[in-house]
Amino acid sequence: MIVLTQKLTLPHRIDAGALVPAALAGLSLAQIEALSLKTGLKVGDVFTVAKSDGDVVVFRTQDQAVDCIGEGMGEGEIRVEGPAGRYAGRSMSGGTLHIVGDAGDGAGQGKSGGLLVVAGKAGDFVGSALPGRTSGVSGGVILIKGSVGQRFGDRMRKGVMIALGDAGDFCAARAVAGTIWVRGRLGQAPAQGLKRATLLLEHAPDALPTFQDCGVVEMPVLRLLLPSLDRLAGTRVADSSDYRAHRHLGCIGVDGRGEVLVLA
Amino acid sequence: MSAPKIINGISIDETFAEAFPMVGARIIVTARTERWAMNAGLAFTGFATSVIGCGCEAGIEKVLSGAETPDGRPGLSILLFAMGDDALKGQLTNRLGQTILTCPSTACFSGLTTGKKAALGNMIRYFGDGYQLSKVIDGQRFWRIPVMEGEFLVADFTHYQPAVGGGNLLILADDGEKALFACEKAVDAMRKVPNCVLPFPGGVVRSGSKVGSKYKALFASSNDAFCPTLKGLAHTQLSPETGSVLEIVIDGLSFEDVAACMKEGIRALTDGGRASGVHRISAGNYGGNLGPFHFKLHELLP
Amino acid sequence: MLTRLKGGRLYDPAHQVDGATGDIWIENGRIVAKPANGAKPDVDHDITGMVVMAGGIDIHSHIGGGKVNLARALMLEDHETYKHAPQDGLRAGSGVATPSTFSTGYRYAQMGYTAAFEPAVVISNARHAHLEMSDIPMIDKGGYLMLGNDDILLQMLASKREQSAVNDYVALMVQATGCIGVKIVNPGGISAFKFNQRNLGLDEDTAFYHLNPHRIVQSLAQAVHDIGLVHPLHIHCNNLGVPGNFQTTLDTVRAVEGLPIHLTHVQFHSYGAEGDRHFSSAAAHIAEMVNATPNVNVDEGQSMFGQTVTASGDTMTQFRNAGFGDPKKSICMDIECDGGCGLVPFNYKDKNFVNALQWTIGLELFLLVNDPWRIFLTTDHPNGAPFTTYPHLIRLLMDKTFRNEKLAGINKHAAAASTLGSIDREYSLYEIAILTRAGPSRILGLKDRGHLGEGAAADIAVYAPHANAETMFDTPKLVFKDGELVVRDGQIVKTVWGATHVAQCDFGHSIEKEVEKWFATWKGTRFSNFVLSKDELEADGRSRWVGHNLARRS
Amino acid sequence: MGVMSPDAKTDRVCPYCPLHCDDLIVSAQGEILSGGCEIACGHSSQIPLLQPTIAGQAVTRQQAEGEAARLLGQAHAPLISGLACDVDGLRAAVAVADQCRGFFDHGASDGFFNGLRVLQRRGALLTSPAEVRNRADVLVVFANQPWSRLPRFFDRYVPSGAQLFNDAPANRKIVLIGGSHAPDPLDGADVQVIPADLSKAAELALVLGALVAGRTPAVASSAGIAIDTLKEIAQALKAASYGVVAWENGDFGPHGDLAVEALYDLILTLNQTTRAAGLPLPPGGHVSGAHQVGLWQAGTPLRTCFTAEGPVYDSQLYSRAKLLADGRADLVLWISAMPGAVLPKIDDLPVILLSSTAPPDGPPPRVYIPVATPSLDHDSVFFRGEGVVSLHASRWRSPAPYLSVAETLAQISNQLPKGEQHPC
Repeated sequence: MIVLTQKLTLPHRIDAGALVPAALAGLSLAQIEALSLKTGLKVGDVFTVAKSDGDVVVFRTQDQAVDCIGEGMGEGEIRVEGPAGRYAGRSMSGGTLHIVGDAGDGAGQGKSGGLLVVAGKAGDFVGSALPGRTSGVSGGVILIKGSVGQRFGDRMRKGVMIALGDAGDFCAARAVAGTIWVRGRLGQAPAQGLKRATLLLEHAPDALPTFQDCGVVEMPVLRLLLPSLDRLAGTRVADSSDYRAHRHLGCIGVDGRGEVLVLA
Repeated sequence: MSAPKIINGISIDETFAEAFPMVGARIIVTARTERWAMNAGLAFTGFATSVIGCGCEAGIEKVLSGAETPDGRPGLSILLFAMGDDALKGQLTNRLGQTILTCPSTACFSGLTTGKKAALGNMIRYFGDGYQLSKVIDGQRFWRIPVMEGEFLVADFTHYQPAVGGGNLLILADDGEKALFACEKAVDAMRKVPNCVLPFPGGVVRSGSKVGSKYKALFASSNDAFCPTLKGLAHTQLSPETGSVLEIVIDGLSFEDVAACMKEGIRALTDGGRASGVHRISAGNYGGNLGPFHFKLHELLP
Repeated sequence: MLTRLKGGRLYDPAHQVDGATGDIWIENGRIVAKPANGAKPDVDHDITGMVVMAGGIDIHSHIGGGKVNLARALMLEDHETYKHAPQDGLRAGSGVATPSTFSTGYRYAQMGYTAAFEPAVVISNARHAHLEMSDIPMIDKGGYLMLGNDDILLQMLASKREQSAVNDYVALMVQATGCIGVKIVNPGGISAFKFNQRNLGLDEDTAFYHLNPHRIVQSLAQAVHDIGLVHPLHIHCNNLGVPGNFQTTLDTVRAVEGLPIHLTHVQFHSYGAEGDRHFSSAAAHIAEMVNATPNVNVDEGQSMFGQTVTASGDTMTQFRNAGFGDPKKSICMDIECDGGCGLVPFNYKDKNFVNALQWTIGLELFLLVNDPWRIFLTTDHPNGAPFTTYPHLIRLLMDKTFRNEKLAGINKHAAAASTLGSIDREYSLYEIAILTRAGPSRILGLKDRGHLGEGAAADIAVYAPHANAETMFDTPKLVFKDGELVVRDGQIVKTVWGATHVAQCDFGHSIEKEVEKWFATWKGTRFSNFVLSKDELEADGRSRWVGHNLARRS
Repeated sequence: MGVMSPDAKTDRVCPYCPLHCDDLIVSAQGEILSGGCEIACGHSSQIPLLQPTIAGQAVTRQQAEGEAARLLGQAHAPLISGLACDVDGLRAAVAVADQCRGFFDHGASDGFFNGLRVLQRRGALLTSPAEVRNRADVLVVFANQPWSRLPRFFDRYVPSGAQLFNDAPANRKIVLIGGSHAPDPLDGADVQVIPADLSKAAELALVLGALVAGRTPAVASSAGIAIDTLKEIAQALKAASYGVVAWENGDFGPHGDLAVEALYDLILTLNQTTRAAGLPLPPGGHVSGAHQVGLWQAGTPLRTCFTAEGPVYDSQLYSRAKLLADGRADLVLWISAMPGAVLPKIDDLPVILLSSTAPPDGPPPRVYIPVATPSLDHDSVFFRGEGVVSLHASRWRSPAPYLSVAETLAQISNQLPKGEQHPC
């Protein structure tokens, strides 16, 4: 539909939140160039705008200075060819946001639906709560193919979040519900204040002082969950054909009944 | 009665089976082995022959291989029919809680994807006493209820839909033994038809009933017009050659399903020919005044 | 400069003027008589046929102070949704349930209101409340000091000090905090909660002091009367929101033995416990009491459907209700041996039985209390609803057809349980003017506000008549504040700064020494740095401190 | 300490730390005669000799104000920060941020936001100094060594004398978790000092919460404290009539909000059966005042951007540190009229510095304007650090030759282009 190519030098960071497929559909190039960005500049000051075939809005970025790509999108598809700045896919409720490069902090924050894929690595607070909100991601799927920073899945409420690489400190803190799968290794203090969510791991974390050790048990739900995650991630979960996992129940500091599952 | 049609020496009455609207739900039960799925399934569908006394009618529709079930384990599909929404919901959760939740290694899933919703896990999750967890997988919610064995996995709800109950065939034979063996063959064939169950034991009922009774407390009573020991009565429907009558009752998710099932039954019975001891096929109705679904036997002939 | 408003229909209940056509002349911020010398106006507004009332006065609205600011911090959602940029000399701002100070002033003026009173000034937070009110443009302000859970007073009562000492203490604190009234919130209950008491009825003893609320209310009502405050004790009864609490409300009235009192947000205190759900309307009981008891005034605290936040000094109640929070979060705070505060976001839903019944109870009260001079239009902003819902509320009162349409849309069990549909009363413009102008000014002793007589401050709202009262009251044609045109067609055309109304009390100096010592010993701070002065508040040029001298009654 | 003179002024409010002790006695020249702690007494009572500068060159105040206005007028996205000043100065600062469509954050708000984030998403159950002073029978403090910045903390919050509601305050139990030693005023009281690793405070609080609720963690120690010791603390809090859990927001690191939230959960658990409340230790630099003023004027807290649509708040993106690191701001107006918000090193942006002390060493700010010290030089209002009580401070000494922050900003604001729409 539209290709927005970032001009090389930007005076300061750009908030591209307004430029979602539904808002651009039907506009002429001149109309798009004249759109105001939240930060005061016009689209034409920041991007070279061109038409393209198909229904995808493409951002060609140079650096992580373009924030809020896909913010609030409810439908359609955005493809970022290059890195995305902070808050990519914030508050998105539907559609697909595919970031071919890396994503900055706060990607998918407050997201309630849709698919967010980051082919590279992603920053801190991916899938966390909007400021002042009681809960984080409340729907849809976030797939980070690389590693992800601290507070991955903070206060998650519903949905699926996957990091195929490592995840930083305080992963899944305060997660209320939903499924967070990290293939790689975790930083310190995962799952603190976990309420009812699942943190699914392939490598045991260093310590889980506020969890009760349930030992290795058969988990019927894995028969559904693992194939589903495989399909979402386009990859195979580590061999887990007997659907057993080491289950840790908690967090007992908040009367939590969530779980950290380490695949056996 | 107008002219019967005769196939392979068996005469088929020009009459119709009269059936009623019901609501029907399908659930899938899986287990570690087919044996344990069957244990659960038999208990779930036990004592579910007639809504009159059981509150619902249910049966095992099909045995499923691991390739056909949501969790890749062997299982069954089960259909349950009831006269209304509340009855269906009550029966589903009661039977789920007593026969599947309790049965080792089972899991329970929805077997329909459209229609109204009836709670499965969403009702019995409270058994988990606060330790139950829900998990949404591919857009569907499941409940994980801790049990002594491990965890019971159950779908949040199943769907249900309008259905048809009370399709039937009356098999009139020379004697009881011949009637029974002929019915076995018919049942085997009819049970291959999807979306239907034959809720009575072995699919066959001997005590076909009429509406009403001389005793005020009873809604239904012996179908005396088809009882061979009462052949001398004025209103008997039986000719002298009839030594025994059995009935096959069919519940299905739609008129077409029940029709297909009855058709398969007639085919199996007529394939056996007069030599099987069956000489006549009829059906039960109430004069067309009670049920909107009329399965005319002559339209179901092979 | 001489201004004339020509040909309006005047609604001035203080002078029994009910829609008569007339001119209003304004000079030097005051309403004046038509110049005898035949002088021509410098500015002439032809408002022929338009409705003219004095500026609206909100007698009970949480507009400033520590808990309002806590509510702002808590309710980010509110401030993300409603915000405005600086333009044409106006400041930026945000929020509707807990608007920023500038937004508060602008919105009130845009509805034709020219004064609002903050009803819960915590002693130790009084300066903060005034600082915020000093940053509210467009309107006059004033505060009611929260007493009755302050440990000084409770200790005085527990040690059976004479009433004159209590009177002196109340007078001193009203003076020191720059307030114009005294409020009591959950008498004794806020203190009791600090001792882990979770409920408190009117005749139950409080933990530690072993005082019953009955005694606290009685003594404070007496003090307020004796020191000469025009506004009687402003009472937020015990058991707010508790089913069956109407009995507590009735008992509170009996407890004061005929002293004048003001029962605030009475909607929240008119609940029965009948029916399958043990929650019912006792509006008829309360209205009957008000009709029969001339010493009692009430304000409504009408609840309206939608998102808001409840902000109260009643920590005991708010802690109990925290679980109802929507979104699910809450703040409670114990404050300086003076009181407390509690904040719980609330989303009143028309399909919820309790919320719907609360709405009907409020309206029933409005319609069953006969004397409009003794009931005042409030939503207990933001507790029942933001003050911006007033035009809608006015329409509900004035338009029975509209009211019944709305009634048909609420929870059907609540609608069935309510007598609202059978009440035919419709408020007239004259009565609305009493509810929102004349009544409040009289009960607050604001002699030059709330009416259109000569000598009154020229706080005037001009509305274009409209069949839909909500439309009419939502967007006045013209609003004048102290004679200056500040709003035209609902838009602010000039920023002005209203006055702060303060009672001037006498008190004995021995009490000052006593309080100074208390502050130094128990609070660890100096009374001299706590006391607010006219000079301090007027220093920045925004505030104007208008003193109202009191005559002691004993 | 000098000798009390007849013209000594009593009840003076100290501007140097967030306790804002208000019982100081000062001489006519502003010298502290009584009530000053080591921090207060460490400040000179002399009025410093300071000169406005532009790029390090001395200019008149009017020239400096004019240059500041010119820079602010040109800026697309000015950051108004520092904000260590009195309430009137803060009101003027918000007005300038509003007028210039700027960002608004305090110079030392990181720790404060550990608490505010939790208050915003969960809430809070808090108490205030006089309640602690008179009511607390168990006080558990999670802080490394706050006494050095709050020298009179114990004097103000837990003095050794009687309590209003506790006849035997000697029985009051005080547990200092994280500190290596107890400060002096506590001698003789029941004080337990327990060293701990407060970077693990979230875990520690969750473990305590589990113990209070009767659940047993599967570890032998947490944050370096043995479980048996923690059990005792949990029991003491549970048995207390009014337990107070205090903490230093800034000691919990960049993800300290998780620790604060865990402490909030602990407090909520305690309140199921008894009373308990939280007490964040007061932050420095008048953060609490800046928070209050910004909040009532904008409706949104610190870390607000005054955009074309109105105030927009983002506690992460609009922090002063992140704005500078991201290059989102193109000018910095830094206000430091009292201690607590030191100008950070800023190389690549023009800086306008309003300070009551000389600019820090290094390259001079683009514009420097000396300002008076509130309380010392002019009557002013402070919020005490807990944010509840605000005090009127009468000046200590003759007016300084400098304008107050409010007056200086008013001068600058008057010279800003009127009605111009500044992009942000």
